[in-house]
Order: sequence, then structure tokens, then C-alpha cells
Amino acid sequence: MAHDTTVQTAGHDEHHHESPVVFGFWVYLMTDCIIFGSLFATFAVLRNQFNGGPSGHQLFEISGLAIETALLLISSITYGFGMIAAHKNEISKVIMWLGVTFLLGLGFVGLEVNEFANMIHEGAGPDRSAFLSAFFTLVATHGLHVTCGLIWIVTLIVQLMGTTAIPERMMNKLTCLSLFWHFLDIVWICVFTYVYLASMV
Amino acid sequence: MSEIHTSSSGESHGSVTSYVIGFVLAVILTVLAFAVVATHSLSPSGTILALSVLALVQVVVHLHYFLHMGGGSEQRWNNMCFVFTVGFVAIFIIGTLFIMNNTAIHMMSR
Amino acid sequence: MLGRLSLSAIPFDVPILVGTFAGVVIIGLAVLGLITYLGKWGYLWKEWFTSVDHKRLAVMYIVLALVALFRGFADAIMMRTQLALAYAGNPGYLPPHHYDQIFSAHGTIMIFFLAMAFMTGLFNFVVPLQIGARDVAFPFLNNLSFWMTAIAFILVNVSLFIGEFSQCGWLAYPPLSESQFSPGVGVDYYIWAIQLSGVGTLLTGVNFFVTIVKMRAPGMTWMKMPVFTWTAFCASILIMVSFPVLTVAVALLGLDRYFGMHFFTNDGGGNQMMYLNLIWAWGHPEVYILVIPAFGVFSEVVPAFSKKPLFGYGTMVYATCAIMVLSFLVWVHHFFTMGAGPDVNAFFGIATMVISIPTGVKLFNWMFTMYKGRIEYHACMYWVIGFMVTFTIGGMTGVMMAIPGADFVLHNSLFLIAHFHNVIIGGVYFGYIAGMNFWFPKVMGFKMNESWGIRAFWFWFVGFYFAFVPLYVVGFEGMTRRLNHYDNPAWYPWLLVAEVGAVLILLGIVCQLTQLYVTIRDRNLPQNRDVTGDPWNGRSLEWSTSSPPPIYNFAIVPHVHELDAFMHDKENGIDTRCAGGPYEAIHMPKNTAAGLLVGGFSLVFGFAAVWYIWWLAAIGLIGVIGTVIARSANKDIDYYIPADEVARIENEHSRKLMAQAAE
Amino acid sequence: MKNKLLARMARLGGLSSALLLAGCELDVLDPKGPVGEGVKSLILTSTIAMLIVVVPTIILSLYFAWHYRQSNTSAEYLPKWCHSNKIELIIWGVPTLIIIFLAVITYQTCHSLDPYKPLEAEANTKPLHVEVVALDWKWLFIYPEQGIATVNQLAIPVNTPIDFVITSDSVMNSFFIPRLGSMIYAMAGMQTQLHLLASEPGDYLGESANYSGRGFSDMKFRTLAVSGDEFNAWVEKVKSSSEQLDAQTYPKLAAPSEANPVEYFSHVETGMFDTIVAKYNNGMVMDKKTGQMLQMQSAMSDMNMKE
Repeated sequence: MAHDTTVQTAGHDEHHHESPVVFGFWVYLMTDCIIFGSLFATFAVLRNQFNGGPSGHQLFEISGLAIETALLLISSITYGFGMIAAHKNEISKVIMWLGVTFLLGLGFVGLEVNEFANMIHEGAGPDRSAFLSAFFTLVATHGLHVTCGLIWIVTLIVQLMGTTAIPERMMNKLTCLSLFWHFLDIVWICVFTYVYLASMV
Repeated sequence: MSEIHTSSSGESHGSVTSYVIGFVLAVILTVLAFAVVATHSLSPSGTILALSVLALVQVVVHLHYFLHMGGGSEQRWNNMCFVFTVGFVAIFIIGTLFIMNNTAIHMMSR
Repeated sequence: MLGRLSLSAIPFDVPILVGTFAGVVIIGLAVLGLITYLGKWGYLWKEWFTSVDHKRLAVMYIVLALVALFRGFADAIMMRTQLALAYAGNPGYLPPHHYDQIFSAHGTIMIFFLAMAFMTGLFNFVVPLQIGARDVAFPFLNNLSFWMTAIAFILVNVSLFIGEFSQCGWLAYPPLSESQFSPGVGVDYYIWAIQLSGVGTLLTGVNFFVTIVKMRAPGMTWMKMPVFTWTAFCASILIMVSFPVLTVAVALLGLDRYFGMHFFTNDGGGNQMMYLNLIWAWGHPEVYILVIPAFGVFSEVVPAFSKKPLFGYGTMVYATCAIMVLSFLVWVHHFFTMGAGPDVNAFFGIATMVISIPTGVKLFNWMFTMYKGRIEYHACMYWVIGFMVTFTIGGMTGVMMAIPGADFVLHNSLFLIAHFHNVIIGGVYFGYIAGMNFWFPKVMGFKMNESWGIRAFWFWFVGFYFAFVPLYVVGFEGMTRRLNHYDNPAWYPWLLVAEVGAVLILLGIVCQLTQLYVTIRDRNLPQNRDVTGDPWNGRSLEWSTSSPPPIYNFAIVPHVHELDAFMHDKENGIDTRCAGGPYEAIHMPKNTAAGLLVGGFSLVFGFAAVWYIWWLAAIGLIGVIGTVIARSANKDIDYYIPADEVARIENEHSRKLMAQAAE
Repeated sequence: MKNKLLARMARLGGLSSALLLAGCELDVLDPKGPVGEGVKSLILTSTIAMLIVVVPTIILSLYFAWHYRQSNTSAEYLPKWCHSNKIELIIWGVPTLIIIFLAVITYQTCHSLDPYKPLEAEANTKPLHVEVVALDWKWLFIYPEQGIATVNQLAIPVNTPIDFVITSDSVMNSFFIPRLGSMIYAMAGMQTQLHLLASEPGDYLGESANYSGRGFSDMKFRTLAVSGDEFNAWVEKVKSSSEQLDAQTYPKLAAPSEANPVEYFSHVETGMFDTIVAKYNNGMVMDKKTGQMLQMQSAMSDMNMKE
């Protein structure tokens, strides 16, 4: 991602201490938040347009959802442990925790792809009705973000291998990814609440 | 909480304890949400209300324990951005529902 | 292998296009040949294409904007000519297939590639200098943003010669833009051009927001920040809030087209009204994204040439922020006639009108800045005064259309077209051109020719009224927009007058080109050189450094004590430059080809996606991801300018200043 | 003082609009029905209210720009002056007052000119129902009470409220008769409503105000506002046509055509309009009287529309 110029750090650093990278990434996440907000608004408008096709009540299974949610929640805390290790400069631990997080995230994406494949197989694909279009798009956008997060984790693991210290730029990247990963959790809370659970009421 | 300290980059980061507290709270809230739906213990509108409250609390828990949002002066801009964004999303979603429900009634369909 | 692409996609049968294509090829080859002959490829590559310097990027943005202006204006004059001819049975010279592409392309190009690129160019040039920073927060992203905008513009122009462009208007309302009604590639070109340029714009918004929040010079508190920077700040926020919504709207349309989904289709439960809702939740803030920076330009130009501080700085800031916030609350006024109830319409109508209060306040502030001043009639001031008259009228017609009852007869008529050109030309374009004239010496080190600038202004100003007052009238006569031909005798004379207006504007553009040519020709005349770096007795920090500024902008980061920091320093005898040092080594970002590569791969991806050439799209996508990963692994991204070198550059400038003072 | 100014402004505004009207025939500002009259007076009132600010702004900007020019050294020069509470109060206050005034009339007219609001008719005048379908690229008018349909020609009796229900069997269009007043969108699967009345006989332009593709420019119709007797005669004329509109002939009509001539259909199958709406709603349509969703079961429910 972006690197910082920190033009002030050369001499005049009394004004700003922090690098703008993490803040910039946070600001980017806010724009992502608006993307999800728009998709939620679309889903809310189209939630009852079944077009004679299946409704969420008929399609969603609570057990699969629970496992997906559990994987994502656990991956949050494992990433957190990775960050703690990073602050202590324990690189092998960081790599280990990132690896665990990666596997949990991969499990989540795998389950989601499986769920989608089953739905499409049953004739409840995204082209069946407006409700399903909105559902697939919203949930798949979250899934796509998780996938990007997975690629990012792999990249960082590779970049961390064989190093002995974590320089500031690497720390910034880990922090940005941490924001990204936890942010996706928050989106998932809204997804399982308003998309899945609310449809099962 | 006392173990939370601030790094040189200005981002506070949590301790093992704070992550575990956050995780436990998140699990409890998630399980409650699933339980409310699975047991059908409330009326439909009551369920939606309960889900919304649980989701809101859980979002706050995540923001506090995982994203380390707090009241520190270094975080002022992060918090402002977040509040502004949430405000905009709220305006947009509520506005959209206001408009689209109103048109749906007027269009005698959908 | 080639998806939908075949030889028949090239419109050999349209003489206008073949002629244009031949012209583009000849001019293109001539330019490329000239560059090769002069041996400038290395220079262009090293100093411009891969540059992360915000000043270089600013120039590239403005060049892009001017190219877009020519393309967009060519479309405009073709449309006016068609309507001046196609009366009473005469079909004109543009069949609907061609005409519909032209008006769609005209709107798309003018908004996304003229106005947005020009605005970003001005941001790039002015904001870091005004806040006393050495660059933007993310210089590499800045370069990437430029290339994303540029390649999106290329993609739009490729559609001229390979395939077709969208025929659904500049916002591509479904269901007309759905594959059922528009099976061709036109809408796909539109979708990918918008999405790719949207990436660039969004990154620009994030970049400038962070730059302004985090990189202001020490002492520059919020209420000591120049107004142009304030407007850039508000526009950046609007970009960050509204462009994601555009991305979603266009992406959902794309999903409908590519995957047969049902967001906006007639059948399957789709809801076309939701597209209007989404696109205007972006579209309305968008016009404020464009016009707020123009307000910022006026707030800098008027005080400089009135030789007075800006009247009511605080009011100006609050008015700008109020406009920013209110612009989120008004999007329904673009579709009052869709059938929502009176309560919805009244709410959004009244919210729209409220915006005219802070906007009016701004006009009065500029007026009272001139009041009891000493106004110097530089070319910039002509654009400003032309703006004040024109924009006031545009604002009034805007409030008329904000009243739902009146909009029920004015919506989608040529009255609407006249209104928004009144605001976009009279507000945005006049503002940006004033800004270009104002900051040109800072960018280039020499002043723009004034007499050609004033001539350009008069042609534009008079041409504008000739071109658009008739459209107000035919709007009242019930003429709707996007008509290809008509048989109403009452409309005909007015459309002839509008054609005259278009020709006058053409002359205005010719004058602007001449102005650029004469300016560059006479750049070495002593009266045109800007040796001091402060040609207008400026008020803010950008005038405190040399023209053009050194790569690091400020050898020593200035300390800000007051609003109008540089003026304050001049009046109190403070040496803002701290000439003589001591200097320290300056940390700078290195140039990089990564932005250009990402842009290039995105262009490949976009083109392939338009034509369903999936293997090529995969290559493009992998290229983008690979470049980003490689870039993140690259450790060689910055360098230090040694203190000696800084001292040498600064002493050189001091020597010139003294020589000038001695004359 | 202020009242005098206001009155003068109002006179000025009235004069200029009169000039404008005399100079050319402005359909929208020369309406032939009460809806258009309402819109016209709204436009004029709001314009005059705004001119109270706009005219002084333009005159003052030009005057200041001229008076304080550099060469006029006799003009006062205050190089430091940049703040005045009094001026700030005025420049915020006056526009705010005008906007409050406009907001009030906006709220009122939003309700009084609401296209869904039925017009108040004279006693014993029964409103005429017309169902409008936007097709590629022509307008279909169905008169359910008369059992007839026409293409690109709309006849209406004067001084009779017309209740339009509007939909589309294609892309989005906007139904607009400039001389009579408001327009409203026509969208597939949805029914919008519009209430208009012609108070003078005449032959008025009707058009689509929302671009709808290749044949859009010729998507026009004539509105014949005629007396009651002439209207009845016109109905008889349509009834004498040999064409009929039903599930078999409809797809041919709905197929895209440009500059379609006027067509008359002596008979139209009942429920045609509802069927067209229901086609995009999974066979459902809302009953206008009870507000309940009904399943369309007509012979046309499976009619194969243009693909």
C-alpha cells in the first residue's frame, strides 16, 4: 500500500508524531464503510422481491452461519495476538499467529463459497430474483474483502520471513491489516444480524 | 485496561487480557443473537429490536477491544471520521428507505 | 479468443469517425515522432510519467483536462449543429445512433475528465504549497490516481474507434442501460471508464483529506487555513462520502449486465428507482465537489486583486462546511417527478433551497471584499466578475427547479440543461480558468498573456449567454432534452441562436489556446518572468517560495502565525524563507513506475472486460495485483536531498531575488 | 421602505415576464388548464421573490467592481477592512427570510400540485379515466370506460378532470403535456398517477420527457381537447375502426417502432393495463379500490410479450 513521505520527520517533527499511513488507511476504511452502507440500503429495499423464488427463511441455515461467525470471531483474536507479538518484536510468533488467522479466514471463505455453490445448485442463484441479487452481492463483497485480506496476510508473512526486526513501515502494514481485519468483523456483525438472522424471524 | 499502552505511532494496541475480554463479550453477544432467533422466544418485531440492540452493542465491543478506539487526543480524528461516516450511512439508509417506501406505496406495487 | 471483438466493431462506415481517427493517428504520430526526434522520451519518463511530485502531477492533470475539454466541446458543438439543422423533416447529419453516443459522451467527459481532472490539478498544485507541506501524504497514490483517471479517459476515447459508446445519457439510467435494451458494448465502456476513474478520484479524496488533516505547517490551526485549502478539504470529504455510492450504483448495473442479476431490471423484482436513488446520492454531492473548489479559487483571487483581505473569513468557512453537509440531504430533487409523495418532495425541495443561503452569503462576501478595495483588472478578475453575474442567475434558476411544483414542468427540459450549464460553466469552469491564470506563474515561473486571456473571457462570457439563454426559453416552450430532431417552428430560431453561442465559445477556446501559445512563446521576456515568486503580492504561503518551487517546496518548513500567513510575515518583516539556512537534509519520495503499470494493466483489464476477452482480463487483473504486491515489497522508495544541495538551490534563488531588487 | 421596494420589484418582475410572454409563445407559462395555472403562478411568485436578492446582487457586484477599480483613486480604500457584523447579519438574514417564504409555498404547492391528488370537479362532472402505457417508442392510451384504445392520440373533453394511470412496457419514460401542466414518470411494473384538466379546447403537444432510446425524438402524441359532444363523436370514430387490441395483437403493437402513426382500436380487452403492470410483478397487481394484491388470471397473463 502507500508508503509515507513523512516530510516533517527529517527535521521538523515537533508538529506531527505519527505517520499518516495508518490514519490514511482508516480513512480509506471509512469509504469502504460507505460502500457497505450502500449495499445494505440496496438489500433493505429489495429484501422482499422474491419474484416467486425462495425467501431467506427457506434458504438460510443457522448452523452453517454459526460456524462461519465463529471462525471469523476467533480469527479476530488470533490476529490480535499476532499484533501483540509484533509489538514485542517476536517475529516467529507473529508469523505463527498470522498463519492461524489465515487458516481461519480461509475456512470462512471456503464455507461461504460452499454455501453459494449449494444455493446456485438449487436454482437460487443471484439471477433468480432481486432479493437474491442483493443477498449475493452484499455477502460476496464481504467475502471478497476477506479474500483480499488473505492475500495480504500471505504477502506479509512472506515479507516477514527471514527478517530479524520489524521496521516502522512493516509495523504500519500490520496495523493497517489489523484495522482491515477487525473492520470486516464489524461488517459481518451487520450481515449476520440483518441479512441472515432477520430473514429467519 | 491498565496494561494498554501507546506505541510511538500513536495507535494504542491491546493486551492479551483486553483481547480476551473483548472476545468473550463478543461470543456472548453473538450467541444471544442466535439464541433469540433459534428459540423464537420473542415476537417478530421484538426479535428485530433485540437483534439490533445486540448488534449495536457488539459493534461497540469490537470497536473498543479490537480496533482500540478510545478518547485519546491522538484518536480524535479517527473518531471524528468514524462518527461522520456512521452519520452519513445512517442518513443514506434512512433516507433511502423513506423515499423508496413512499414511492412503493404510490406506485401500487413492490 | 477475442470475445465479442471482431473487425465489424470498427465503424468504417461512419465518415466522421474515420476522419477523426485519421486525424488522431496523424497528430499522434507527429507528436510521438517529435518526442523521438528531440530525444525526450527519457526526460518524459523520468521527470513526468513516473513523477510523484505533486507539482508535476498537477500539470499533467491540467493537460489531461484541456484535452478532455477539446473532446467534450467537439461533442457539444456537433450537438448544437445537429439541432440547428434537424428541423421540420430534415434529419440533420447525425443519426440517433451517433447523436445519442455524443450527448452521453459529452456529459461523461465534461464531468469526469474535464471538471474532475482540472479540479484535482488545482488541488495538487495549490494545497501542499498553501499548507506549507513538502508533498501530499501519499505521493505514490497521487501518481496512481492520475494514471487511473488518464487511462479511464483513454478507454472512453477508444470507444470512438472500436465499438461504440453508451447511448443512455451520462448517467445511464436503467432499464435502458440494461442488456435487454442496450445489448452493445457502449454501456460497458461507460461502466468501466467510470469505475476506473472512480478509483483514482477516491484515492485523491483520501490523499488530500489526510494531507490537510496531518501535514499543515506548524501553527496553521484550522481557522488560519487559507480558504482554497478549506474548500479542497470539504471537496475531499464529499468525494470520500459520495464516490463509494457511485461505485456501488455502477457496479450493480454491471452485475445486472454481466451476471443477469436483477437490481434495476424491469423483471425479476428489480427496482429501477433504486438506481436513481443511488446515482443521485452521488450526483448531487458531485456538483458541490466541483463548485466548492471554484469558490475557493474566487476567495483567493478576489482579495489578491482587490488588495484587501477576504471579507468575512469565518463566514466563508462556515458557509462552505454548511454547503458540504447540506449537499447530502437533497438528492431527491433530481427525481421529483418519479412519483414520490408530497412529503418526500417537500422535505428534499426545502433542503435544496436552504443551500442557496450559504451560497448567497459567499457571493456577498466576495462583493464586500471588492468594496472599498483597489481592484486591479487582471484577466483573473474578468472571470470572477463574469462568474458573479452568471452564477447568480444560475442559482436562481436552480432554486426554481428545487420547488417540486415548478420542477413538474421544468424537469428534463432544456431549461434544466441551461440551468446546470449556467452553474457548471459560469461557476466551475470560470473559476478553474481564473485559478489557472492566477497560479500559472507559480507553476511555470512566467505569467500568462493577459490580452488573449481577456479576449477568451469575452468570447466565453458572451457565447455562454447566446448558447444558453435560448435553451431557457425553449425549455419554457416545452422542449425536452436529448431530442435528435423536431418540427416545432417556435423552437427553431432559438436553436439557431444557441448555435451562434456555441461558435462564440469555440472562438473563446481558440483564444485560450492562443493565450497558451503566446504565453509560452514570450516566456523569457523580462516582464513575463516571475523572479520573486510573488507576482500578485499574495497572501498565503504558496507565494513565499520561488516560482516554480523547488522539488521540496520549502527548504525550511514555515511557521504560521496568522491567517494570510505570508502577508502577515511580509508586513511584519519576518523572513518566511529563512534565507541562509542552516539547512538540513530533506527526506523525499522516489519516483516510481508502479502507478503507470497499475494504470496500464487496469486499461487492459477494462478493455478486455468490455469485450468479454476473459483471458486478457485475467492478465490485466493479475498485473494490477502483482504490481501492488511488488510495490509493497519495494524498500527503495525514498531518498534524502543533502543539505548542501538545498543550500545551493536556495542561495541561487536568493541571488536572483537580490538581482531583481537591485534593478 | 421595504414594502415599497418589494412592490417595485414585483412590478418589475411582472413587467419582464409580460415582455417575455409577448415575445414568444411559452407553452409552460401559457397553460390551458388549472394544473398548469398553478405551476405558472408558482414559478412567477418564486422568481419575483428571488429577484429581490438576485437583482441587487448583480447590480451591486457590477457597481463595486467598477467603482473600486484601481484607476479610481477618489474611491475610498480600506486595505485592512474585512469584517462587519451588520453586513453579515444582512447577508445571512435577507436570503434566509426569502427561503423561509419559498419553503412555505413549496410545502403548500407540494400538496396542492401533487400529481396524485384528484382535481375538484364541477358538480355532476364525472372524471374520465385514461390508462397510459409507454411503449418503444409510442404512447398507448386505453379508455377503459369506453372500451377503446388509441396510439399517439389522446382526446379529452374540456373542463372534465382526467385521471391518468401511467405505466410502461419498456424503459422509463415521462408523460408530459406542457400546456396542461405536470409530468410524471412511466415505469414498468409500476403505476403512477396524474390528474389534469384542459379548460380550453385545442390541439396540444404531448411528449416523453425522459430519454428512452433510439426512437425517443418521435415519441410524441397530440392531445385533442374538445367539447363533450365532439369527444363522443371521436369515441364513435375510434369504435368504427377495424382494429382490435387483445393478447394476439398486443405483441405486434408493443414491438419497437419509430414515428408510429396514430392508430385506433375499436375494442380493447378488459384488464389490459393491469396485465401489463402485473407482467413485471410476478402476475400480481394491486386493486386500486381495496388496496389488495390480486393475481391476474386473464387470458393475457401468459401472453408472450416482445422478447
